Amino acid sequence: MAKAAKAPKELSETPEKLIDLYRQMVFIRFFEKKCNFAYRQGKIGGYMHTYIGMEATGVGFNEALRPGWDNVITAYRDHAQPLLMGSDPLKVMAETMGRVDGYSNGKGGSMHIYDFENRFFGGWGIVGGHIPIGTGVAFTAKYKKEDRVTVCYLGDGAANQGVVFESYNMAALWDLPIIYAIENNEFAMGTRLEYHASDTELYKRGIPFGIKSERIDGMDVLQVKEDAARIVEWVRENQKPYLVEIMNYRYEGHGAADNDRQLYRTKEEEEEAMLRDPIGRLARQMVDAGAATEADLEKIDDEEEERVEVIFEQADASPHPDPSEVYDHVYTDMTPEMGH
Amino acid sequence: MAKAAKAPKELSETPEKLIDLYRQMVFIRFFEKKCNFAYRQGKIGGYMHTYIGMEATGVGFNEALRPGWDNVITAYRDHAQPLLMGSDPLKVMAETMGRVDGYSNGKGGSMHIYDFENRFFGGWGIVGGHIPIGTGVAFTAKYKKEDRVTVCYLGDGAANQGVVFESYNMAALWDLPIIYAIENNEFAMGTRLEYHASDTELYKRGIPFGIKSERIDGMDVLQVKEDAARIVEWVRENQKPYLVEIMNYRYEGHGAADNDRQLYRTKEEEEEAMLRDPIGRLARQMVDAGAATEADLEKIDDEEEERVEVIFEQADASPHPDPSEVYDHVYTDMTPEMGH
Amino acid sequence: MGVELTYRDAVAKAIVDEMNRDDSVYIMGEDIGRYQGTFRVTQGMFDDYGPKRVIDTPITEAGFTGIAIGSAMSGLRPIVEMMTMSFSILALDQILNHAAKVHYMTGGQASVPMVIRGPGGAAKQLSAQHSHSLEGWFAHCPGLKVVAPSTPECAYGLFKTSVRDDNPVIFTENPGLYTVKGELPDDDDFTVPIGKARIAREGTDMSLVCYSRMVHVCLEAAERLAEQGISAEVVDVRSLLPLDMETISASVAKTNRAVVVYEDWKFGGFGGEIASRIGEECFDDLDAPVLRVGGLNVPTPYSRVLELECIPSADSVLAAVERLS
Amino acid sequence: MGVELTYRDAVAKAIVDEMNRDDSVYIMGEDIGRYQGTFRVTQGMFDDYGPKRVIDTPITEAGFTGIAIGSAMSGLRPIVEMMTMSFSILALDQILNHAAKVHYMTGGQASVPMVIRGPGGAAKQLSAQHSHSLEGWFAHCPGLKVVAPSTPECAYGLFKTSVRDDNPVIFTENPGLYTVKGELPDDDDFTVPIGKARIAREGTDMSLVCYSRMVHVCLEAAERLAEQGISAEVVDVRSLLPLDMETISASVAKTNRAVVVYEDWKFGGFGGEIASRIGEECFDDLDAPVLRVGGLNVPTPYSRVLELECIPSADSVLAAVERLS
Ligand SMILES: Cc1ncc(C[n+]2csc(CCOP(=O)(O)OP(=O)(O)O)c2C)c(N)n1
Ligand SMILES: Cc1ncc(C[n+]2csc(CCOP(=O)(O)OP(=O)(O)O)c2C)c(N)n1
Ligand SMILES: [Mg+2]
Ligand SMILES: [Mg+2]
Repeated sequence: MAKAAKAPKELSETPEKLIDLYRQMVFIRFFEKKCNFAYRQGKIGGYMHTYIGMEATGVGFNEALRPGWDNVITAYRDHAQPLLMGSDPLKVMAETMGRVDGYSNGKGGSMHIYDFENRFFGGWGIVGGHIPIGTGVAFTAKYKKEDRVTVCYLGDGAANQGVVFESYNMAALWDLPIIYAIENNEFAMGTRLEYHASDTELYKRGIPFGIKSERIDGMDVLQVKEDAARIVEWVRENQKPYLVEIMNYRYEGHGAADNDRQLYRTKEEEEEAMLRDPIGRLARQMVDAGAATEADLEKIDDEEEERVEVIFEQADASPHPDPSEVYDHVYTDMTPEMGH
Repeated sequence: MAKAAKAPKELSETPEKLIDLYRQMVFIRFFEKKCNFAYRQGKIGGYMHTYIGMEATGVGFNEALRPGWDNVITAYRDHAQPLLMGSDPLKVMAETMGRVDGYSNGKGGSMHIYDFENRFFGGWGIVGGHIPIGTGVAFTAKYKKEDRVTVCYLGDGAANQGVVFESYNMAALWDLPIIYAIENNEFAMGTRLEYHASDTELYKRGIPFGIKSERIDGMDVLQVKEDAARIVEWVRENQKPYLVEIMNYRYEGHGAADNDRQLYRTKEEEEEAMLRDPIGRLARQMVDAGAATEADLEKIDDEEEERVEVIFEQADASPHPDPSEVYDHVYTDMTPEMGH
Repeated sequence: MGVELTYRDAVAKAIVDEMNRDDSVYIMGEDIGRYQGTFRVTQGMFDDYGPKRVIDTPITEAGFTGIAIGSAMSGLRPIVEMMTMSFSILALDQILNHAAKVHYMTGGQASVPMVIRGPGGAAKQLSAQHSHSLEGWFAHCPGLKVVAPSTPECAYGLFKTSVRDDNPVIFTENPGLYTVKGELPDDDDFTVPIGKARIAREGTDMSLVCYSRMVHVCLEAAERLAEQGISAEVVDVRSLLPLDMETISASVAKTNRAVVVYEDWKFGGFGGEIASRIGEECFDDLDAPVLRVGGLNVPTPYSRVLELECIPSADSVLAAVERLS
Repeated sequence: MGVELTYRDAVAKAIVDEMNRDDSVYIMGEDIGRYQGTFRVTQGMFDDYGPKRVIDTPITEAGFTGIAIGSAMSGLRPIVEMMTMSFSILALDQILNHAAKVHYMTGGQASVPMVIRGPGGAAKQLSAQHSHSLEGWFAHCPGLKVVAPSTPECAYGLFKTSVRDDNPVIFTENPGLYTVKGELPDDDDFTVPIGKARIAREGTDMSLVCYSRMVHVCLEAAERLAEQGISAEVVDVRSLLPLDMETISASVAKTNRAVVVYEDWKFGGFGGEIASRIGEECFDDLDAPVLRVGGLNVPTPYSRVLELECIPSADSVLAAVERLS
């Protein structure tokens, strides 16, 4: 996985931290690859979306958050965030496979992962729908006078939904401590950015609401980490919203069922994007800076691949829910009208 | 109604045009006052919203449009636009009174005036709901390669609804010839601008979509006319959307049922705003410039008041619909399931 | 004994009582604070509780409903006022596709304790876009609870229960009910459970099954039927989801005839659920088909003459009863 | 005789035929153009008709549906694809509160000739937010027409009628139907009228009343009942609004027993309308209560084991039939 290159450079992080960041990204990637494998095997069904190519964003941003204190919410491309926030990977994998050991006992699936203990608020399937909900989570922090920061991820496609602008306005009007993190991977399913957004610089959309807004590079984990730390700090300090557009790229199809990437982008474009692979980039930086050898990195790769393997085996050993569970959790306190 | 003052000034319009503009504004004001009267008499029911104080906006903008060719759509505060566009005032008044001679035979009421012959597309009660519809009217013009311009009015409160931003994006993405005319009268019902908009300069919101956007003074009919001519021309020429925020003020309650203006603004504020009355302002300008005497203007006032009186009498003579009409026009071609 | 209040004041009192009881309860909506609410249900609350707990929102129903949902998922207990229930259509995706499903999709990890309330149904000449009855739609959504009380007492008692419920509750009022007066029990702990119907008037010859303002229409019809020597029982369903079929069926078992009365469009409305359930569960008890009286299947017209054609009245109930025998 | 096509291709052919017939017909939706449509119904159309008539939209269901409505009011005949019908909830205010009411509110001045189409109902493990059946809700709205064809022939014929209709039509497909094959009549002018039910299989002992994919479920059930010597008639309702009660009642008058089968949540669903209408109109013909088989009243779960519990199957129909006798 690691491909070293030229240009040594002074890196801002300690070797341990660099290795940690590298390991996190590699873990996500192997995890997602395994999900793809499980999908092809028919062990995962429905819609499933991987984070491959976008790892630097999640990893870098998560570094800036206080574990178990700050809040994160995202859409259906939702495996990476909980994994980074301390969720049990077995439970994440089991959920994608619809098993009883999953976070929602198989009721949610890949698009609906939740881990409230670690303050990961999901995991939502309606494009744009979770943005006001994330804003409401930030509302609670303010109401309770807790200095939690909420990160609300959304896609470039989601950024067009009306409810997103409604949220911007209220977050700014009411000074809510929330970060709208637009992950601009340049595609909304099969529709390129320029076919869905009249102006493709999406960070501008926060400005007319008086929201501090900027665009950052999401393919460089060190840069994301630095920017995120600054932004999270600012929000915690100032108790106001922030909008950050993070430029990244998904290497795979929109979801596991999307096999027609050539309908919306060329092979050349994909290859060019691969040159910016956040994992390869960090690997090169580390090797150049002498923070790790290629062998070190390969060892990490092997360890993480193996770790994912074990997770998969354990998840796959988890049973399917019993049909009788279908009525559980419709309500907190009652069973809905029974019977067909 | 006319109150002359100092400061003579060279006016850009001919005396005839000035008188015409004055007459239009005065007509609207008397018409709306008569509606208030009819409401108090119980001849108009439900929700009714007058345009009093906002006349310069409608009159000035309408001057820039090609009658019977360009399109206009607005919300529920919808008496003035059709009246200016050539609709039959009797039919407008009769509709507000729910009579058979109304444009919708009494089915629409004050909030739902339509005159398709004159290309007035209504008349809508859901705040924000008509914005995509107006955008669709502009879509048709482009589709058919007709150089019609569509003016879509909306309020400052409506400007927060999500669907408005969705429309901005598509109008800009698809180069639709539409003008979003935000009538910022500083209130959304009982909520002041600063309590509903995080940044009160609403014109800014078009900018991130690449829409040419500006703010103009809506209390000076000559200025509105000039600005509107320039903007309409630009849109017809360039076949792209435009956003204009027109600052005006409503002198009355939100609707005829709103008797509590002091809950959201002071008497002093209202009095201050009355100094900017667009009718008084034009009157002063005309008298100062020697385009008309106070006596001339008073004569116009009397004529228009009398004209409205006749319209009201005629409308009031129109019968209520027959109960059997209730099923008409649910469908173009069938009667819905009958019976209670 | 108890104090006499209007329906409006009963709802207001319940809101205030719950806000006093629990700091995590707040209320948000359009013009509810400084403007005191368009139907004045929240009058005085902004002054008493301030902008932290009585929140004026921009006109963005989807957005603020979503914010309320998120806040409910993270520890608060919001009450959302829809200025009229017609506007909740704009927030339907948030209500149906989010709030109603959180508990299920999270496998029970999270819940959404919130109440969405406001006037539903026709007022007077508010025209097609402002006169919707939506409780039937909401009652079709598993994960929601839906109540439609008809008296100040029921409104007060059900509102308190709704706020304390850990599930999203749709609490529908009706513009025509706000001035209805009634007595509240002299008991600070008084509540009404969700899911229990109520016999609003006892009778033996037929059951009029209804909810919200239609209860008063049916009571009037029953009064007039009594003059004809017909004894009608009025069943106030109160709670649409869950629905108390036990009480309804017991009534029909006694009377052997039923008319279901609802203001919503008749076709495809919730009355169909009730009628078909009676048809199924009371098949052997029925001496006549279960009839339905519903709103006319047309967009609500502005003209008062036409509007009155659309809304069920005691006359329409009597006309249906004639077809019963 | 006719050509054999899948349901998907039948819909596609109807779209293309209508686009060829009338320049004012265009289609818009998410990923329908360059990406060829997520369910591939619009495959090839972007290449053939270009971006003017095959329009890729941003993910803004309310916005583009409103644009379609405005364009329909001003002279065009849009077809709107909902990627899945679940997403139409976001556009519901535009559909219900605008499109459905224009003709009425304008006193007949304007009409809204448009079709909203897309897959409704559960596919396979798409979870709670992507599996809605919404046709029953739409059928509750006067001003709309609602069709739910079950075969390629009906889909083709009804789609053409829908595009030519001057009223807004909801045309609901079902993900499970796309690969169903069937023959199209060899007649260029072939259409199917809106508002006419169809006897999908004749029988004498009971009527299975259904629409969309449930027709196939009922046909399977009828097949298995035949093995037990029970003759079930399958009534394919096809059109929910208007509803052809004549055909339904005639069937029940013959069979004296009815089961209504629908995929949507059972409680408060459109099956209640059909069942209560049968109960009312066929009261004297009925030898047993009208039963309903509907989707389980729960948000659709992801797990296939659980999901299969939710969707009515031939087994569920047979279980209901057992309760009939
Ligand atoms: C309201 C709604 N409309 C459409 C969809 C179907 N859909 C799922 S993901 C997606 C694309 C979203 O793109 P983006 O927001 O950029 O996120 P990304 O997948 O790139 O992470 C679409 C159209 C949906 N789930 N919800
Ligand atoms: C979706 C929706 N929400 C709320 C309302 C109630 N309402 C009617 S007008 C109005 C205020 C609108 O203010 P603005 O857009 O500024 O227009 P103005 O009345 O000032 O012309 C509100 C809240 C409505 N009609 N529709
Ligand atoms: Mg994207
Ligand atoms: Mg305003």
